[in-house]
Amino acid sequence: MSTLHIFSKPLSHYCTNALENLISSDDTVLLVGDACYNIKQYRQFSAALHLLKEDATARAITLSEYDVDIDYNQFVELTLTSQNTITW
Amino acid sequence: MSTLHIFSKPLSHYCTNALENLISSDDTVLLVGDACYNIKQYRQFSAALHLLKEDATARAITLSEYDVDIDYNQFVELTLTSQNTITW
Amino acid sequence: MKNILVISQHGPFDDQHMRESLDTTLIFAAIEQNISWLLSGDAVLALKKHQKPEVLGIKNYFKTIKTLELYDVENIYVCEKSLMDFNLTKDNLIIDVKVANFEQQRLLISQQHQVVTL
Amino acid sequence: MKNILVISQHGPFDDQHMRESLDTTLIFAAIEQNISWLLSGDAVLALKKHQKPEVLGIKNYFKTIKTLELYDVENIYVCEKSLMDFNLTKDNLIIDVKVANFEQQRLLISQQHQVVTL
Amino acid sequence: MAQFVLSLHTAPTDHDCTQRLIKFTQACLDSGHTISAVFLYQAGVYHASQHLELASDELPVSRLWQELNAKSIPLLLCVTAAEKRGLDIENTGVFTVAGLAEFAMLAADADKWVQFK
Amino acid sequence: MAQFVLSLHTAPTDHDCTQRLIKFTQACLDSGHTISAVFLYQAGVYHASQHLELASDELPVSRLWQELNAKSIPLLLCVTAAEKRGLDIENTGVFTVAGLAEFAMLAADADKWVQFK
Repeated sequence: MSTLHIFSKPLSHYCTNALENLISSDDTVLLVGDACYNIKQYRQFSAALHLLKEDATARAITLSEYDVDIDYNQFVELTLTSQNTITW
Repeated sequence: MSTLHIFSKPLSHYCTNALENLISSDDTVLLVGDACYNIKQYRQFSAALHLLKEDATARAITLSEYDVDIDYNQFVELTLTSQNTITW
Repeated sequence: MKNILVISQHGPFDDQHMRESLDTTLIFAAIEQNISWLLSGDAVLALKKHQKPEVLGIKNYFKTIKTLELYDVENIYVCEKSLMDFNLTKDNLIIDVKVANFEQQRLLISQQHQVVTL
Repeated sequence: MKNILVISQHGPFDDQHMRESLDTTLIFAAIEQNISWLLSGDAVLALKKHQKPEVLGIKNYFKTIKTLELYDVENIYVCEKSLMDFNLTKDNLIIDVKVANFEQQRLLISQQHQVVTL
Repeated sequence: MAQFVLSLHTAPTDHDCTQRLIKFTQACLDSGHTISAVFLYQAGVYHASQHLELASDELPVSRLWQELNAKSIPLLLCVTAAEKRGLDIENTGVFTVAGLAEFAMLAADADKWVQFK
Repeated sequence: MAQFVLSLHTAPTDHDCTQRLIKFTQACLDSGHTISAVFLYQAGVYHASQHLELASDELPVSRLWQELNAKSIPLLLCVTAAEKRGLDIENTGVFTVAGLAEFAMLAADADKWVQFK
């Protein structure tokens, strides 16, 4: 099983520039909150980004065909199908 | 007169990567607090960095011959000889 | 009358940073100072069109940004590079702003009596 | 017994982040979980030798870091790249740590039941 | 069905994060899972203040916590984090003062620990 | 001699920043300058809490404020910032509750405004 990486802030918020190196190729990346604004920059973290649907909608974010938008029930489900969860 | 730019956090803390572009060549850069740790990185902001002496000492920072260490009275003086002060 | 500049760099929903930037800008306008507001980094996202915080149950303070004009706050500057970073142009913003390159931002700063970052 | 990892990325005096990281690490050791602590980014500076927060009138919590050994907290990892960014080596640190490259850090994360960032 | 612990690390001024924790909690319950604690840590402890005064068009933070409490979810806050932040630990409303060790035991026993920040 | 206003933007858990503002204030007075206000804004308002409980080997935050107050420096806090953060504005000790406009006027009149964060 893999890790679910949750990002809630724009990339500029994090006190390290090494985060992408801590994400394994089979991990899942979920953008919530203001992290949704940085969808373009977060693509380097994962080919298939997950976004919390209402957080992206509130911020008028346009998803690409590769992105997956999920609701809260699916968010809960993602934490259960992952080995562990990291909120950065 | 010029601007006094005060940095109190490591560079990674700031929500923009454009800060160095807001510093004019005759401005003064003062490092206080945890910003002192990033003395090497802040050198790109100014050839003559100022550091608050006791903040640098507490963090075991070694100054180069080009750096200027100041006490609190000199800190007050710097704000007065500058046109304005920005705490980033 | 003093020249006072508010600089904002935080994202739209990052704690209360942008709302307190807006409050401070409006207050200095109310007491008739020559106020300017510079939005840089993630802060430019607060001006993006079509956002709907009501979806989240959060107050839509973006509407208050639109009232700046009513209070005669005309000096609203946006960092050109930051707009580019988010693929935004002036047409994508909810208010009319002055797009400033770095040289213009340095000039703006040099003209101020007080500068506050929020 | 669970594998639990605390990840710290904030600077030594940045609010209480590092102190609360240390508290959490010690508590999980006290309740006999298999605790690990990973310091990355600015957090590695908390392990730097010869620091004297007493000069500032601030409590020297670095001393508490040295007590980790007494509580049998042996899995302390430091990001190799972060050390290099600050020109530090293992010899410059107040405690003995495991220096981990990115692959080792990913492996560490994959072995945990719970991961907490503080 | 799984057992969760959730921790909140941001102050009540972060309405976005607060709302996210509340909605996640609701979704957990809707899916039949158990939440053994919502734990306030770091700046999150300020949520237990009894002096929050928000305008009527703001996120009704205090009411949202009361609703979670009505669903019998244990709402805890870290006493050490609270004391050094100036929170009045004698008046914490629907929140119960707890030690970090108490929460750590719940976290170690839980299937999943999700942080909100 | 110059007239200063100082503003503090970080919570009382940031001992480093608190100490820096206190020492700067002292140096201002030593050099014969005037401080028309120290203003608590953003998370800085939590400094006015009467419930800070710090161990004896920590920075004595409350005592440092009392010492500044004894030197007749006006210590103000922003009421709006305080209300949305859950500070009890009826019990603010040596700090006086003020509006943002009141501080803005002091800042506009001052020769220098220095922020601490």
